[in-house]
Amino acid sequence: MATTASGPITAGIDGASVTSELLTREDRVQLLRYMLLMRGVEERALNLYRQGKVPGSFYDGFGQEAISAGAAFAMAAEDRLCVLHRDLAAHLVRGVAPGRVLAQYMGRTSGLTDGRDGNVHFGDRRLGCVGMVSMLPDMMPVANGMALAFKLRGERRCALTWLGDGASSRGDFHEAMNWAGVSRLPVIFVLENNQYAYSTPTELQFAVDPIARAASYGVHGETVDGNDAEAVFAAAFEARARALDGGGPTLIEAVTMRMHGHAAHDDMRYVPAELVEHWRARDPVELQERRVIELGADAQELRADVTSELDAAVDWALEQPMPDPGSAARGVFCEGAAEPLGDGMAPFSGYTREAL
Amino acid sequence: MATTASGPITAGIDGASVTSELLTREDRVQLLRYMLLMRGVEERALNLYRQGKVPGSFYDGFGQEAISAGAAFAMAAEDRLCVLHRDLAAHLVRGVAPGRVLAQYMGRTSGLTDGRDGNVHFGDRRLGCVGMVSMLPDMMPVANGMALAFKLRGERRCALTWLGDGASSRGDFHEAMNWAGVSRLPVIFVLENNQYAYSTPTELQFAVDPIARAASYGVHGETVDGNDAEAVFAAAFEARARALDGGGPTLIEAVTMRMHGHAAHDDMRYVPAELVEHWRARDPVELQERRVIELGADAQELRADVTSELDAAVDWALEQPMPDPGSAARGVFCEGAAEPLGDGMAPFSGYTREAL
Amino acid sequence: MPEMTYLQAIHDGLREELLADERVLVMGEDVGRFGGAFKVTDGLWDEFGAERVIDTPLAEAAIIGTAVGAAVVGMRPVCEMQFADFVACGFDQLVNVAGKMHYRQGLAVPITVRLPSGGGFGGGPFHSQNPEAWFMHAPGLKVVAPATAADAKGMLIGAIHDPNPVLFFEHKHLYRRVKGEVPPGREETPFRARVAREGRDLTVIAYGAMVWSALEATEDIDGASVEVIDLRSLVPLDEEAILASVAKTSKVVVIDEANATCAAGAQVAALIAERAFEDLDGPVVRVATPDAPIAFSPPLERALLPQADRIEEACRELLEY
Amino acid sequence: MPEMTYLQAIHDGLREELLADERVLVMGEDVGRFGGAFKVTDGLWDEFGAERVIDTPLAEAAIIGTAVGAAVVGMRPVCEMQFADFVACGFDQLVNVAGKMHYRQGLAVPITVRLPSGGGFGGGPFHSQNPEAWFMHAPGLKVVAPATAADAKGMLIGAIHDPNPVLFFEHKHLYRRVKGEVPPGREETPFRARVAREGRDLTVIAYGAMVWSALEATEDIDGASVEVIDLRSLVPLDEEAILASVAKTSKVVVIDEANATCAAGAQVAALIAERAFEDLDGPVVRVATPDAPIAFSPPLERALLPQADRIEEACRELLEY
Ligand SMILES: Cc1ncc(C[n+]2csc(CCOP(=O)(O)OP(=O)(O)O)c2C)c(N)n1
Ligand SMILES: Cc1ncc(C[n+]2csc(CCOP(=O)(O)OP(=O)(O)O)c2C)c(N)n1
Ligand SMILES: [Mg+2]
Ligand SMILES: [Mg+2]
Repeated sequence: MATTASGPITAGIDGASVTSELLTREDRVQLLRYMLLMRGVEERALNLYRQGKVPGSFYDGFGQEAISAGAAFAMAAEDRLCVLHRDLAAHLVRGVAPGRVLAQYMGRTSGLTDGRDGNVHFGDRRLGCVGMVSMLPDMMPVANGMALAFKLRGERRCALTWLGDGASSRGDFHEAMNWAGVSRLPVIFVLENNQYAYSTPTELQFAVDPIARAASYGVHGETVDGNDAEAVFAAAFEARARALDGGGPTLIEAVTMRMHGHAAHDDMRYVPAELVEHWRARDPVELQERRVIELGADAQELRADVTSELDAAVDWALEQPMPDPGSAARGVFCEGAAEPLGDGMAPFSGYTREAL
Repeated sequence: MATTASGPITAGIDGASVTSELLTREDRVQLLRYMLLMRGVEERALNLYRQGKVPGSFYDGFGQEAISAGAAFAMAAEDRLCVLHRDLAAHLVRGVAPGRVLAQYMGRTSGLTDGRDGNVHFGDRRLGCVGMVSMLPDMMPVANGMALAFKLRGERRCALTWLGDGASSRGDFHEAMNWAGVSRLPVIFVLENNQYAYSTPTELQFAVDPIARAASYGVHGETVDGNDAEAVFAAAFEARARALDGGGPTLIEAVTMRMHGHAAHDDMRYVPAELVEHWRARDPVELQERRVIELGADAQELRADVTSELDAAVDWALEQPMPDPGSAARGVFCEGAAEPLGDGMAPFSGYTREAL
Repeated sequence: MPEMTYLQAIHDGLREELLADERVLVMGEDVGRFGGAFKVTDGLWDEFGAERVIDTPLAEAAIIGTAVGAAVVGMRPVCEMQFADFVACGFDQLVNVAGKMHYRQGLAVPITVRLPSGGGFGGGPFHSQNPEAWFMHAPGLKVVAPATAADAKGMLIGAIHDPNPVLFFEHKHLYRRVKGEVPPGREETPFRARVAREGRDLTVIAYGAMVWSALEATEDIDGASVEVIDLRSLVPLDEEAILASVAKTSKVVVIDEANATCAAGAQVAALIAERAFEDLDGPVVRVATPDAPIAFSPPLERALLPQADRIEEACRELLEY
Repeated sequence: MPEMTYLQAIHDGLREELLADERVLVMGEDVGRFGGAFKVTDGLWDEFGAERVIDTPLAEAAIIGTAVGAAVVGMRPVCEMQFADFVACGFDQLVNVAGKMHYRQGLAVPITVRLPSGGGFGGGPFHSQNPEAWFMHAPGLKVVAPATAADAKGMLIGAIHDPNPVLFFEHKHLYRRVKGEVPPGREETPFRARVAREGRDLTVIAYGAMVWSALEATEDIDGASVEVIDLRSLVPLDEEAILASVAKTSKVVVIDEANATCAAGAQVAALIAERAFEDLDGPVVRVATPDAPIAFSPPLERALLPQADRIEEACRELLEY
């Protein structure tokens, strides 16, 4: 078992008390809903991939749904996100329709990139999201730049991006962490420590868990249970408050496990079976489901709703045409005026309540 | 005053006791000699620069002589060094003749690069040194690679390189520190914290002094007085022992002050006068000179020797011809067999004694 | 109209934009209080403050990535590489993040990256490079390189106004050597080629510092009428202007200060060989720096970089062809 | 002689070198226990151990820099970029550290960097690139790109034996599609061009996967005799072979899978326009990917990358010229 998996997971804040204070029952159901949607979209997409309808490689975030759902749920409409490859729920929280995601995966029009980019490399700029590039973790400096602009303009907003344990080894991690610390930027980095970078276990990636580095950059650091959406939410919500109040950047380590291979072709034979078993028992969707059932919500109905939403999404996506080959070289440059990112959805009731 | 300058400097080891154990009086005089040589070569070179005989920009290490002299003095013949731009004494310790350095600065043949590169960008491969590239701190991964080879081959040797406070902000610092930690490489990084990167004070460079990062990479870290050659020697010597014994990498922060402008054109108006004054009183050459005088050495004679050596070096260098323009495009590729780095001089008596 | 050096013109362009558009930011190593390694930004920190003229950590990837982030939320960052050579350290953020953003997501990245480039003063292998061609070969990046003071200002303003990432190569050797009248205000110089001198017998194509070398070299070649085209912009490349000149003169010499292989001049020559074949009365001759690092020692550096006499000889030979 | 796929041939070359020369190291992300993203190094970790087939952290600059360091103390590292695209993250170490070392200090850097490159399988903008030209424009780096299984092995061995940094572009789309006889042992394939098919009427110049597209496209163009030159090596570029073929056929089409501007093909075309002008009976025609990222969606990707029909059409037009 990888070091971080066996080590104790200390939530930086008392998850239970914070969430009971902040999250309404409906919020907690919504969190489950986004996670179910993410899992469902990815299941459908995997099927489409196996049917040869999704070109290229197929990546998913199975078992990590709590991290993108929880963190994105803590963001306000005016915040900005750079979404990574195992973070589909963030797109959904921000308001991207599942059908568009599936069209995107299949390289069709009505996806988010008009066929120009593949399954995980997208973002809806109208919803305040920048899609990742493959080079990891290149979005960290980009998130810094958004945060820098907010700070310079005196706006109460923040930027958030995710990164992996493997990505933490690259220079851009360091340059971004360092600058975020120097300029006390309102930025949040969520490090998804899923024990592996492709086949590489964390012990070949770093000698000391990178969360230990946060303080040495002047960045607030904390570790949360990455399979607990509410714990992730709480950490991100607190980090956001810190950012807006001038308290500077936060690195949240969300400890989890990549429960599928790196991509669909990878049988992850290199992962010890006990490790997978250990984490299977901690499935983030089931955890949240148990929670809302305890709160008296009708999880079965929710699942049924999600299923029919997804059925419709698949049908819709399959109807979308492939892009026009004649357009292939178009759009390399912006010809009109530069339009900045727009606001996303912010379903957390705290923001709606405020807005009301 | 910059944070690190006012903060306490804790030598990781008791300099006095270690040095009295390891360094003979002659060693301590030698340390002074290399520092005097470095200062003298750079003074002469600055004159030649002002006379228009040194092309390009002129960088020196005035006030930082203790760091390259002390660290290089701790290295054995079979160790390998990547020498940075304020570390002239390291070249001298390894056996490069002052005249060749001056020829190098003037872009002449008989320098170390046959006119191909400029004043600080050189190394004598026959003496186990790799010259820096300008991109900072690119030599850190290179030092790692040398150390990796030593480790894989089971050789009791180490690699050492220097870097600046500014350079610590770049991605290559992180990638190298991380890998050194993961693979417990026999490598030593000497961070010359001279308070400035060009005009940029450390408070704009990092929120927390980077020595605090060492532990979070699994790298042993310690801070020494960078103006005390013997303290630097002791730290490097101990780091070398650690490296050879399988104890892994070390980051030594040598706290000092850049006492000249970034380069000759820079009047460093941006540096507070008190800061310069504070450090002028701690001149590393004078410190070592007082020491050896206390030990009964004849410092005046030494100075006279150095002066005549330098006079001869200048004369010799000025006699060297400029390179043949017809050769300008030659040597881009190696045409013969690849020859690895050779051994350097290792004047520390500890190595000579061992060898005897 | 005021006379300015090329350097002053760049400074003036930055200042006008900082004055007129609060979205404009200047950022880079030592650009603030110190005013930049070449003093291009001198005084801007005093005038506009540390929040708009930002001294950054020593981190090129972060400088570019941060600029991208600020741009997509509405700013107009102008970042400086202390020397163009250091862009190698921020290469990935430029080609993969900035360059591909609009194509992939319809998201514009209005950043300007200033790159003091070029040799001729003993800068050696790491302070003398002309890396334009790397970025010409990276879709989504505009690449421009002014030769005159007026263009330096007008094209910088054009770059800042452009909704795309623009790499602005300012030639260090022109900073204080070149002077000219520079219009006040914020007028853009379009990213199109300029006829630096009209001629009938031969076309010489160049950009940046080489425009001056080309003019000098062809001032008087036994009375031949030599046209000199200043490309100004490499992406977009003004193909029509190139082809029109070649159609007129039928002979062309292409100059690069950069290393020859796959340089801008290679692209120009390939364009002519494909699209102007019938117009040609002789080979498409190239004068470029051989494929070697730029040596430090003056005689070596002179031997590598195209000098006026080498250009003149190439032109003379082609005229006699 | 055993038949092998292109991929197996690379594997075989690595294995032979690991067996024969204890200085050879293999390093990269997931190359060890997992056997590499494309399984090129499969089994080598079991056979040679984790000290010679090294799983590295995710850090391209460090991978290249570490290889340089190991090389200058006597090792022969072969490092892998998981995809050629990621070399952008190690760009600086390659062009500034590895490429300039020998010129500056007479210190040889015998490293090989394996770069799985190219598109054609829905890899999208970050897993399909052909970035050879960046490195052709960076002095001190050799750049090679085999098209056949035998060359893949022989040129990899040549790269490992070479005292210089060699960028070995292995085309992902050929890995399992191309098969051929591969000689056992450690014979080097020289870095010189190969005549893939002899012909008299037209020369097509290509490298990597495009050699196969060129052969397919010109198999039968109304009986024309089309010569196909497989460049094999881009640095050094076999100028004599190119010029000899053009002298024979007088017409030439240059193919690039890379983006057109400043690509390898631009250099080849410029060379021909300068040195073979008198031999030419028509324009130097180029077929290349337009200057756009490589789109993910199959119809878009197909429209961007040169297909056999586009090549055929270009050849036909030139033959009729
Ligand atoms: C700079 C860079 N190098 C290599 C790759 C190839 N690659 C894609 S994902 C991956 C592993 C990433 O691991 P991690 O950061 O832990 O994220 P995870 O996939 O586990 O979520 C690698 C090596 C990449 N995307 N970027
Ligand atoms: C990657 C990179 N960017 C920019 C520069 C330009 N530059 C040369 S020295 C320097 C300051 C270096 O500061 P530091 O690392 O503290 O070393 P010092 O000069 O103080 O010894 C800068 C910015 C460089 N050499 N490398
Ligand atoms: Mg991971
Ligand atoms: Mg410094």
